[in-house]
Amino acid sequence: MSKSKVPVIDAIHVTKLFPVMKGIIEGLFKRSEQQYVHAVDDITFTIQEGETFGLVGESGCGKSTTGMLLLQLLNRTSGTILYKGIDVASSFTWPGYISRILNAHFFMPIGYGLSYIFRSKESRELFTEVMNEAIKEARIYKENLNDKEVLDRIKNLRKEIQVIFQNPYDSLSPRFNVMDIVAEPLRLLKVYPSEAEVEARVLHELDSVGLVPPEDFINRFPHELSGGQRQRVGVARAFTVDPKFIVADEPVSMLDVSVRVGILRTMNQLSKERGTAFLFITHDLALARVMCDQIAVMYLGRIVERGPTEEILHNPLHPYTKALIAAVPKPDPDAHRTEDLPIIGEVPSGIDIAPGCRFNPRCIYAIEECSQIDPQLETVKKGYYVACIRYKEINKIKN
Amino acid sequence: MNKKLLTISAIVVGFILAFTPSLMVIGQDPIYGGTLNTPLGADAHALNPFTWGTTYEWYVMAHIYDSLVALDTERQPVPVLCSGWSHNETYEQWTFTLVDNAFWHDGTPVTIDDVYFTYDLLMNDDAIPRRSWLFDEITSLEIVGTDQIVITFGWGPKPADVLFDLATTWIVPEHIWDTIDLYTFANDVNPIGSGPFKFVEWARAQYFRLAAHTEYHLDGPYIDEKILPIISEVETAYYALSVGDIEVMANPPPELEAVADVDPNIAIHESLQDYWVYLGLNQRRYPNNIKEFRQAVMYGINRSEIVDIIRYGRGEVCPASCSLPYGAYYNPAVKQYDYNVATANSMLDALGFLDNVGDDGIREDANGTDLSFDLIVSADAQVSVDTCRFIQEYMLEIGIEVTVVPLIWDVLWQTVGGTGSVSNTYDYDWAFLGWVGFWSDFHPSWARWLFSANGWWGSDQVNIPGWNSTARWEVTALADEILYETDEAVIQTKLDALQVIVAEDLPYLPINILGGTFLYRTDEFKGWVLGPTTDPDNWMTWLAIQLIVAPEGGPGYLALSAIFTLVVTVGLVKYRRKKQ
Amino acid sequence: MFKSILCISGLTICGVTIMGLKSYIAKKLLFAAVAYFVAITLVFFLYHVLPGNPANVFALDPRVPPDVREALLIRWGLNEPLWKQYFIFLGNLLQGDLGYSFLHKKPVSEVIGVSIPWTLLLLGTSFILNAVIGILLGAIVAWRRGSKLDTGFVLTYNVYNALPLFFVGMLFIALFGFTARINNWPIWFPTYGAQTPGASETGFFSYLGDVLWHLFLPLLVLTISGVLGWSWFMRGNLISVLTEDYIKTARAKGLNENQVLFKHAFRNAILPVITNIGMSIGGLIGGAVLIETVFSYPGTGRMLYDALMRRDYPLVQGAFVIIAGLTLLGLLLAEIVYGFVDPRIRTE
Amino acid sequence: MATIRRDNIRRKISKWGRTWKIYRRNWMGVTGLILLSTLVTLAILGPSITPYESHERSEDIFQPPGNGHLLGTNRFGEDVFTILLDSLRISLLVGVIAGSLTVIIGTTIGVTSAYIGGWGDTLIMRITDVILVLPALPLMLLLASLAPLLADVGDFLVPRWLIIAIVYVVVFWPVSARLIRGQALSLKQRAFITSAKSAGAKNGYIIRKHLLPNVFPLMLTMIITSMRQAILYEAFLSYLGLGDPWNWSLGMMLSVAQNQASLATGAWWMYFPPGIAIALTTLSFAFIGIAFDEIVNPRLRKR
Repeated sequence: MSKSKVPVIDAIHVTKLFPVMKGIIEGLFKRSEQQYVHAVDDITFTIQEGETFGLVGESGCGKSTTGMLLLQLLNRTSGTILYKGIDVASSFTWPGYISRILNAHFFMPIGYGLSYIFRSKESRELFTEVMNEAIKEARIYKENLNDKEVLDRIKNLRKEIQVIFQNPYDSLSPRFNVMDIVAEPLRLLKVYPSEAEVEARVLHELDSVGLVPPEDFINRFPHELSGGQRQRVGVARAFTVDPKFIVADEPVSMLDVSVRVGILRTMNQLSKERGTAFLFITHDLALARVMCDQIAVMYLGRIVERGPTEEILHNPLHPYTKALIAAVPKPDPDAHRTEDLPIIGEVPSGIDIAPGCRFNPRCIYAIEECSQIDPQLETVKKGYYVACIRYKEINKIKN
Repeated sequence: MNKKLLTISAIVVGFILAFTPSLMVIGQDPIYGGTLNTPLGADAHALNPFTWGTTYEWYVMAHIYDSLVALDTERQPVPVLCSGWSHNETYEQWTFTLVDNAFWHDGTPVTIDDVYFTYDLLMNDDAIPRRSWLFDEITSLEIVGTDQIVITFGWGPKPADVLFDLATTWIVPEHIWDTIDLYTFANDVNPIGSGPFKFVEWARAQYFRLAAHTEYHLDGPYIDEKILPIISEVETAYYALSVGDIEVMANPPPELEAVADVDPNIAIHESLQDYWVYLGLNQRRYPNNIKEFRQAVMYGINRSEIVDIIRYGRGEVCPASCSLPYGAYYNPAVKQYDYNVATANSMLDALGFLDNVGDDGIREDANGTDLSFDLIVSADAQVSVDTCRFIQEYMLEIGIEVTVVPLIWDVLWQTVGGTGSVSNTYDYDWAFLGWVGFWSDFHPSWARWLFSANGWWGSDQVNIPGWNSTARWEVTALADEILYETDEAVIQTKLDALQVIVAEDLPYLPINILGGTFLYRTDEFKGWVLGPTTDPDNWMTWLAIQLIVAPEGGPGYLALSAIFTLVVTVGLVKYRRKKQ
Repeated sequence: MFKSILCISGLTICGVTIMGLKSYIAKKLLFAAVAYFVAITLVFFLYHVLPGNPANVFALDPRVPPDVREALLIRWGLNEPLWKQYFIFLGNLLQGDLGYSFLHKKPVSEVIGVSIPWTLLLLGTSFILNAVIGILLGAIVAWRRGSKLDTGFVLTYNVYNALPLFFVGMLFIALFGFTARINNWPIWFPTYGAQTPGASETGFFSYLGDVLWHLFLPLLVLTISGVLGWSWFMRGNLISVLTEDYIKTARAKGLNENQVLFKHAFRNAILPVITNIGMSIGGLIGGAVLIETVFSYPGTGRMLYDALMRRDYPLVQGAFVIIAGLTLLGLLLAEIVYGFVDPRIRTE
Repeated sequence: MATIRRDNIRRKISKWGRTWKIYRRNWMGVTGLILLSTLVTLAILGPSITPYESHERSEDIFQPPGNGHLLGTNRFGEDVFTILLDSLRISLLVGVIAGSLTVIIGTTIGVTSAYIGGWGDTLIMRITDVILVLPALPLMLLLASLAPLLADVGDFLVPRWLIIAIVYVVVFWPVSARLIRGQALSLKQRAFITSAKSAGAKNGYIIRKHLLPNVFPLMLTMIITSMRQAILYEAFLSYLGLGDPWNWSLGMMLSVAQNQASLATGAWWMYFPPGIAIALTTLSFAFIGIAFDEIVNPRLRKR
């Protein structure tokens, strides 16, 4: 695992809210504020080149959403995602430009006209200022829109970020054969000018994920493959375009234990060979330990603890991480669980989030303050962060 | 303008004849009592004598209402609600005397005031749809004494016109109608008339029940009850007839006649109608305005085959003079157009319509345009569409291409100018239209209605657009003269002359006269016995019905279902025992 | 219990809320109201915008002279601009006034009032028989899947439904109405009308018997197709339910076949059948139009057809408004019942 | 790479071959296919297999079968068998046009609706809801009663049977739109679509390459059902007097036979041939539909 310090992904205060849909009747008769699901709430992390970054947490904590955000398949609500230092998430689009133009040249003047009639001179001057700002913004936007580099970056983004899905039965189109599936990104992104090169690459890729001989596989359809073979096809597909970064969303959780190792080994090997960074999403701490250099533990859309894998798993500081680790069954029959799980109840809804620390309703260490102060990530040491106001007390850490 | 109404009523009445059972039996004494069942093809909507719309309504109401006069076997007027009439020499003043023993169905006597009320209503309200043109010509109406009414016209219409129209005008009771809005009055709960049958029940879309009016001033009906079940399917009606549910069935499909012929209990009665169907050529367009062209087309149509095949031999070919051959004023010496392809072809050749361009078998006219016409026809009547299909084939044989365009009646009527006020009127080549009659069999005024430029049907406005030859003005003159002529011999001479001209010039291309058929059960229903105002081809004939009383006994379904249940129960019990 | 919960699963996130029963019903009512509104608007404009509009047709009526036409157009309000007529129509509808039939010289509601009991009798009886027999038959054939009974059923279903309904009706008339009577079979049935003339005066039970006797044939034709349709649907459902894992579980638990069928499979298979009620009512009404015409039965379907043929537009409108209302009502009831039975349906 | 190409084709054929193998095992499917192909062949060959023209009249009027006329003659002396073939052609045309058009339009709308989502989807689905809850036959009656008015547009005459087909499409497209939308929605959630998106696929590509091929089997079953229904509805409308008065169709034949009381007159050759032809056509469609259903929905297969 290369330890070069070039960040591939910088996620800074990324938030994703989903508006809660209301029924027509509720919307008509019940006056209430729009509620949101806090799927991802203000998370920050960095993934270095060639590094495998693990995202760990119970289902429903926002891991997969984070993955989708990084893949640009969902638009974030706020925050910044930098890919190699460039913000491609706020990609400049024509609709965005048009709405800005409309704002600057249509709605603002109307407001200005209205202010002329109803408001004072001062407000008019203020309005002129705001309007000028809007026009300036639109102009900048337009310049960026024509910026070749940004456009190219967005265009090439697809080539550099790929995904491996959880369910190999679902992620391969049932009407494509293996050749078509693996070649699809190549063809879509027009990586190679000729079809022969595409096919050669596909064969090579299949070979490198362990589907040998590849000629036997290219004409098969997904339903003719075993689960493990399918996931290998998925891996091959993700690696065909030589991405710099791959989101692996629970890639082996649906597979038999016996085939997991092989696939993980393949992934590891390929990422080492090609220097690909991974966002490895999993709920399985053991897997995270094997695969990841860094991990972040998520709870209800927040990162509660982040740091090097070994340190976190050996000596978790956050009560939630402790609970997660305690829940992992030990293969040793004599190792009896001496205490109950240090956690209360089930994962609550992401809509009505408790004030203060999100974990406090379930935390056995919770005190009064926990329901008042929303803890931010604190640096424990370099590269190790935790979000708990009592972590020192709990873990008996002295300053 | 309102003369149209009369003509249309006449058409409708003519149409109704098709639905009227008219049978005669000889040498049998009437038996009183019993129930007669005869089906209606569709339900009536409202029983309003002033606004009725369908023949079914007309048929039902004709049982219930009476008019002052009626027409008898010879189509001569006979008194019904009046005991007699007289007129002055100029026909301007008419006096009718009411009978003294007529009663409304609710028991009140019919008075001269009722007659006055009805006629006054029709005189003063132009908007009544069912209203004869005659009432436009009345200048005054006056009651004399207790039982006489004097009608004064501005000029002297002929007796046939006056009496025919009064025969189609029902008298309504003043005590019911004086307070209601006659446009919105459905009159269907308990219509009160003075006719031979009383209204008993109307189960909507199911049946009518009518009972004999025992107080009827003339000889009442022989039967006690008449039921008109509403059966929309011909097949069902025939089944009902063959099992004896109904006794009479009007106008079955021709194929049924052959079947009925085999059934010993069913007899067939046939009659001719007094109207015909024709092909109209829009003479505003070339070459329809050429007389020889019309004649050639006429020669090219095998009309007897149309009668034989499409009409299944019912009715007959209509003479080119458009006069009914069994009528009093028919001139047999007119030109007839027997089917002759050779003649038709040679006439067309002579006109210069040759197939010069291409070898498509279609002739071209002088301008080099194909002789190709659209033939519009009502899509509602399969028979008409079939006829047009035949015409299409005949025309192809003489090198004329015809495209049949079935249209719904409203559009067809609009196109041929029936409404007179729509912009695209006369935008057609040929039209196939039905049922034109106007009593050409018994009264000379038919000629004026059909052919005079002043008559309605014959006017440019409606039906023979563009007929503009000298023949037209000769015919108009003749027809108008006949109207004021009193000498029968002169009338006959002029009509003969008119018919010759018409047959030569062919303003219409008459195709065939329709026939009517009735199937009736001989075991239960013996036909009609003529009453004082009836005749076999007259719609007044249900007055006198002789009926062998239908066998007693209901459907017996209760007993049958009991037996059925018994059988099933026994079977089940046995089956169970066997199983055990 | 119906507290909002959130479900975030896999890659996709969907807000799933289970509504309260009240708001579920309210929602369905609202939808039915909107659908109804659109339906009546549709039928109104269909006839007023297209060339066959009543004013035109009325104007074209050969029996009405032009000077009279004007007066009558004013009388029926047909001279008003279209939007005004539309609002008059809507306003009247709200007051239960369906308009005025030109032909019957009566309020449309009165005209329909006469025919609708017959239609309800035919449809209602048929509907109940369809549901009960259909579901049971479907369950039986699904249970005996692949047996001769099943094959026979599949064949019967397909053959019967391959024949046009009116054709079957005509065959039945020929067989049970005519042939049976001619040959003096013990049982025959009337082939037209809904009652024997004068039967209403013969006492209640005798009258009832007469009405049912007349009802039998149309009901039979309509019901056979309905029963087959319902059981076909039920069979399909039950078969797919029977292959579910929980049925295997139930069997594995040692439940006997009857318990598996009725406690587990049947209840789950019947739910989609209930939602299908709405659709089946639409089909049933369509069938009723045909059947009522074939059997000269005095129902609303035949009346609608008559009115169409005679171009009595207010009546067409009225009949359609009523028929669409009936269908919607059926659908609404089905959905409410379904909402009671299966809370899952209430998810947004 | 030429080897791969050839191999590809072989595999594709074998996929169809496998489908055919499953299909062949179903006796209903085979019967249906044989029946339908016979009927279609008859309809297409039509004029060339009978010695008569469709409107050719002969001297033999109203003859029972035999004597040179396979199915007898009608009252015009026209050969009923010839008319039957003509009718079969129009009926099949109505079925094919209405059936496939319904599903094609429904699919287009359904897929679009599922794909655009949001307000557009809601609007389209509300429209389908409204049309779906209206009783189909009365609605068709209403629309078909306007057909004669629509048929006479300008100089161009739209054949009435085509209008009936269009009326069928207007009334029944929501059925397929709903089903297809449901299918498309569930497909949209599938990971392979997301996967394609992350590989940079545009909407058009996803619809073309991923959605449509996957809804195709459903479309096929629906087209078959729809064709079967359209033929029946044409017969219904003809029976109620709203058919094409100018072209023979099976429904029209029945309607004419019935107006002439053919059953009562014992003219069974007027009545049964169209009745049986309708039955056979719809039955063959139904059988093929069942067989397809088993292929698409393997759970229905007998084990």
